[in-house]
Amino acid sequence: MKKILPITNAIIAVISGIFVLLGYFFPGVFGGIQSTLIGWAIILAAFALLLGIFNLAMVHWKKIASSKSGNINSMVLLISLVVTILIVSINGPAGSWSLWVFNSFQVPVEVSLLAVLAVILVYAGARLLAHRPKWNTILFLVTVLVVLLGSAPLFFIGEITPLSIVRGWLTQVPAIAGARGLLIGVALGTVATGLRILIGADRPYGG
Amino acid sequence: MTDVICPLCGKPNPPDLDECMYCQAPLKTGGFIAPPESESELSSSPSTSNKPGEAEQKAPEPSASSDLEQSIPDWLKQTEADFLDLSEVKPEEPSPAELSGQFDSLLSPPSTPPSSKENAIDDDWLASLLDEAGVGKPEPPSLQEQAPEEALKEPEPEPGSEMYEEGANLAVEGSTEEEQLSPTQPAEKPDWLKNLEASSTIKLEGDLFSGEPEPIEPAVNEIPEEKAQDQTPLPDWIAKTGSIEPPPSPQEPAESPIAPAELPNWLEALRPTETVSPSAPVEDLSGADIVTAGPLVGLRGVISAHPSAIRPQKPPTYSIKLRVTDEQQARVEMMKELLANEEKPTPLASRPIITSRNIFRLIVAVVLLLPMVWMIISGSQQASTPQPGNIPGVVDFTQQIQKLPSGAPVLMAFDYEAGFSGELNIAVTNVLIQLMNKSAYLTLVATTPTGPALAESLIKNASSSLVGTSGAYSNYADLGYVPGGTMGLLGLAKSPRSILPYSLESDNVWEGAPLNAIASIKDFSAVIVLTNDPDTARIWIEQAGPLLQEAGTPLLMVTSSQAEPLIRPYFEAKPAQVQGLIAGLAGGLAYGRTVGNLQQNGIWDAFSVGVTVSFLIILIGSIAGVVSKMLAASKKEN
Amino acid sequence: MDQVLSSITNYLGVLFILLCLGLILFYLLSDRGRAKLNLRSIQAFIHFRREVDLAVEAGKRLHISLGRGSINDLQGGSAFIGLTILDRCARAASNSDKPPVTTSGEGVITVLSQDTLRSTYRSLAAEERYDPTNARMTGLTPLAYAAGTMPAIHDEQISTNIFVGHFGTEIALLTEAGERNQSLTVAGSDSIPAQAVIYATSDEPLLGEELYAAGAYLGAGGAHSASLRMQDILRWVLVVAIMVGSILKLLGILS
Amino acid sequence: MLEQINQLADPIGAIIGFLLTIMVLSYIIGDNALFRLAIHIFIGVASGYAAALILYNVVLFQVLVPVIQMFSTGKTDGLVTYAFRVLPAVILGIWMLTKASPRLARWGTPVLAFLTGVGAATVVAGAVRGTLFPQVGASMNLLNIHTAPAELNNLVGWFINGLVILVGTITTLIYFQFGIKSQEEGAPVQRSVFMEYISTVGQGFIVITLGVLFTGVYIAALTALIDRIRFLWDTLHIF
Repeated sequence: MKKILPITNAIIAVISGIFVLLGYFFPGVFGGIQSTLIGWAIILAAFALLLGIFNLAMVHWKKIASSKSGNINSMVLLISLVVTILIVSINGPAGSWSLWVFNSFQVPVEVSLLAVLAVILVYAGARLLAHRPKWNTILFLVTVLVVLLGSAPLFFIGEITPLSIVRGWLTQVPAIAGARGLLIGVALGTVATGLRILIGADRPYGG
Repeated sequence: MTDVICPLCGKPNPPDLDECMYCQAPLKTGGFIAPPESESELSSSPSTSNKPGEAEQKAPEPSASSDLEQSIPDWLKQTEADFLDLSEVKPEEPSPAELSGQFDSLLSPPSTPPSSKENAIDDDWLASLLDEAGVGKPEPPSLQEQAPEEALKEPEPEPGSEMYEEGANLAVEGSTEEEQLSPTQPAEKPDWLKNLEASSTIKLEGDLFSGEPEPIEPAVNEIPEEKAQDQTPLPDWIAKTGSIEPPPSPQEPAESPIAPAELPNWLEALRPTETVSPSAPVEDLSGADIVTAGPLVGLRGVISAHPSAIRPQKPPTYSIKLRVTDEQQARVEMMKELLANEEKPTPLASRPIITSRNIFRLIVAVVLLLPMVWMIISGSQQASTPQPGNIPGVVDFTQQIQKLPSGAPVLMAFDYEAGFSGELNIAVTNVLIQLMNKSAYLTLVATTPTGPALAESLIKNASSSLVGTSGAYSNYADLGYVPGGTMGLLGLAKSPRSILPYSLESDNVWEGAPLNAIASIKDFSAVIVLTNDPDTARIWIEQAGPLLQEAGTPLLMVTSSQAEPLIRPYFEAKPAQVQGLIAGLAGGLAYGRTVGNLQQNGIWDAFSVGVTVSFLIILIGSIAGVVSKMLAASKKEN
Repeated sequence: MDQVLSSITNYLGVLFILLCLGLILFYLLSDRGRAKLNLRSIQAFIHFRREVDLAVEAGKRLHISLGRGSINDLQGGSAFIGLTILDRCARAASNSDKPPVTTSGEGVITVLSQDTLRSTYRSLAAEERYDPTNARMTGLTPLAYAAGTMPAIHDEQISTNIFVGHFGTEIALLTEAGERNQSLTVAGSDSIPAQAVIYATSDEPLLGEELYAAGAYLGAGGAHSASLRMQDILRWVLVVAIMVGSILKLLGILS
Repeated sequence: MLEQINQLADPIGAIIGFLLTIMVLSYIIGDNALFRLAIHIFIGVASGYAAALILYNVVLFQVLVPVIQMFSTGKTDGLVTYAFRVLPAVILGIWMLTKASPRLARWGTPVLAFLTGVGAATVVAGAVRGTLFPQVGASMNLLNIHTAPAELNNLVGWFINGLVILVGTITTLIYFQFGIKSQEEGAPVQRSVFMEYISTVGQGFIVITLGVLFTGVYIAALTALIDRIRFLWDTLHIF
């Protein structure tokens, strides 16, 4: 059993993967199987998400049980989790109460976290050169400054046309070039990773 | 990349296996410093590169070890390792006498329990031993130096000779104590056996760190010296150990009685070897071949290795010499560093709230915030709002919407996170207003869980701000969330009604007009994707795009400014894969102008002043940082 | 016409994937006797290996964050790499008294990280060290995930944070938390805006494709180095394709 | 009563939002208890909403409602499709829930193996069809003579830009080259001079791209900050 189970898992992964892959490239023949398997996977992803929620709850429950610091926060988390699930399940995701919870709790915090990000980023930008005094850091900062100036009319000065032209060129020529290179590279890496799983060399499912 | 030799059974294994395919022994030791395959692969890592001499040091190791490991029975490996473990964890304890005692104890029957344990535990300690890279690995070569020294020529003569010297140092006490102590062994056994089981939980680093640094000192001093020049004076703690007389145990008779009963015959055969002079391993080898039959099949060569194990004066010597390998040197250097850092008060230990960093961060925040706050409070309208013509994509977007016939079904994907509502809501609200004015039938989907709520609240807002209409806009269906990411989207593109059969109000919207005419996503008059994530946008373009292009259905995007640079190529591409694009606050405001919504109450001014200030912060910060670094450097020189 | 084009694309795609597969298998099977693969040095991996060992020596915790990429998306690739790194870290820290803690923002990844940890410990015959709460899900939406991971960075005596997987720009919150906690942050993501943020805020950024080379650089086995060789070859195939294609189009031979 | 609550709800919501915003923004000063409290509430709410939404969209609408309707209306023609498309997934889903218990966890692995396989295939196909081919094709099309502008001065600009993008894409790709020709033992591992030059150019392009994107991200965050200031000010106005 100790040996058989991993092998079966690998076989399952490989076969299901191959069918879906073939479905992408030969929709006529394998399209049906592919869409069925994908349909299953979609439903399964939802179940996995519930597992995740369960894990989240368990972690914080254990924190409360072993009265470490932060167990009040954990309690708050669990309560808000349960209450939200109840409200949304009863009232419906589009119900007025669900929306009220969403708009008064989730939206403010998310936007505020992003606002904190602004301070973090400008701070990081300011001390980057001191951290990494290299030619490419300087190029990075110059690009940032130019694009920044070009993306809004400066206060008291107004729009600096040449800068916005430079910004336009930077975003539409070199940036596109770099982005393409990065995208193709990432795609190559992704293909490699996917294929390692499809040949059963990588078994992240712990097989 | 060469095969990995299993340290336990010595059989070759493919390098990418974690366990030996023959005996399931773990092949990889803990720590990155010397995982076999990574060594061969990572030529650039500090742990593996540099030292050219390293090559010939390493080369013989695996094969040699394998032969020997093969020839050493588990229990023997175990005890030796255990001894090493003891002497590493608490250097004071193990006296050579105690040691040789342990080896003797192996000859007496009660030492069978280790080998008679069930596999699980067996694996366990072996694994733990192998994990402790410093302990498990280094012995085999030493044994090799030991036993058939003349037979296979070792590439390192120094260690050998040196070893003999050191051997000499301890020989006297070792031998004498050995004689008197051998009977007391049974009493010691439980002690080292316990330790043996515990060895999987005893962690060298842990102890060193949690405990006081004293015990480390010797280890730290010892190895670098050896690295520097091979001639090592014995560390003082070992010298000490020589003189320690372990007390004879009282329970000796309690355990001894069983002893004579189960003496295996091969052990009997070995008795004489104690009297035989060390320089006669050849005979033992020949003896070993005969013994192979019987209970110890597969332990051929046991005997050849054995004399080295039971020879009283040897163990202490190689135990000292052995624990110096590259790994350990690397680890010890690290430990040294850590100790050095320990002596200094680490900033992490006492983290003050007010550090220069925090102050700098705070100043940055205040400088950034104040002007924007002022702009919002004053509701200033000085900066000129962006013109649609200046921002590529906005005009195309408007035109695409204008082209739509009245009441046309439009698919709107709310794929942005609530966090970006501050940036996107202006644009989205304007788009919604324009669509509502054309009384388009909005079909709302989302591939992010926050989408549906955003959609509902935005539609409520938009319809409330809609001029000339009373009550909420009802000409829409909220189909909710598409789980399954890319696959969900693919399914949605192919057959929306099977992926999202009901609206969030649980009515089957696909039965009635206009959705009953919709078989696939391309049957919509337009698809509008609202997202902050370029990956989501790309998935839409890649998965749904081809279908839409077939039918000529426009794919329009409202994106955050963070995604714009990556989506613009699709808009600029020929043929365009995205037919209209509104990006960020500027795009939103520009689009607002096209639908006659000009109110911006200070946001745009705050934005422009924010941009100006952050420009100055980054510029000044960088210059200040560089200057201060230069000053610090010049100070150091002085 | 369109159908012909799409079928051509399909066949090309199959051809391309078969080429990748063939190359990987070729290198995987022929790799045994070959000379070792020399890799250009990537600072992040050098420091990473060192820091992991330091953490083990110091009896401190490693924190591996696997991002929030669903394995049903393109982002899955980076999540899988994250799991490979998790396995390497668990091995490296197997003799530390503080097992690594893993955080993620997606259900499947959470379960997979638990499985990876368990199977790693099993292969080290130390299954009793496995604790499911060391592989955590910290939040479901991207920002909730980031927010939930921040306390872990602050409270768990982390010496090194490894962020490998699919992150959005919210990763800046995590790198900032690491920086305030004065622990090292090694970060890589497949999302390019995230990479921009990482470049500016993390100690050791992993850019673009470098993330996917982690397996080979950390010695995760023959398949990883084989696939890396494959990437290197296909890189040039694509470069040549782009050059030839554009020349032909410039000359008007291809339309 | 309910109307009163509904009327109260908005101001209360505004106050909650106000307080939470302040609590979260306090992280700028430093990690503190208020911030912790705010984010823990947030994590609970966000995760709870997502969970409930998924229960609705998958478990309710795709699994339960069809069955109920089938038996309520007596139209069982969809039964076969349901049995093929939904039922196995539900069984697998329930099977996967064994992962929740440490003891049974091992038995849920086959389901994850299935998910992983399907995911890997989607990833590969998506990367090839969605990213590699379109991007390579787009790069080829940059200098397509059929899409060239007619006027000479535009033509020059078009050509130069196209060339720059082409060079940038290629050098960026080459920059990532990992393998290096094996050298003699002990020699420091480094690229050939030619490769060094190319990858330096590629690095330049990458850095410019990252700079542009960083600014985009920063601007998005800055907008959020402005939105918060606006929100705080408006909420103060209400009272």
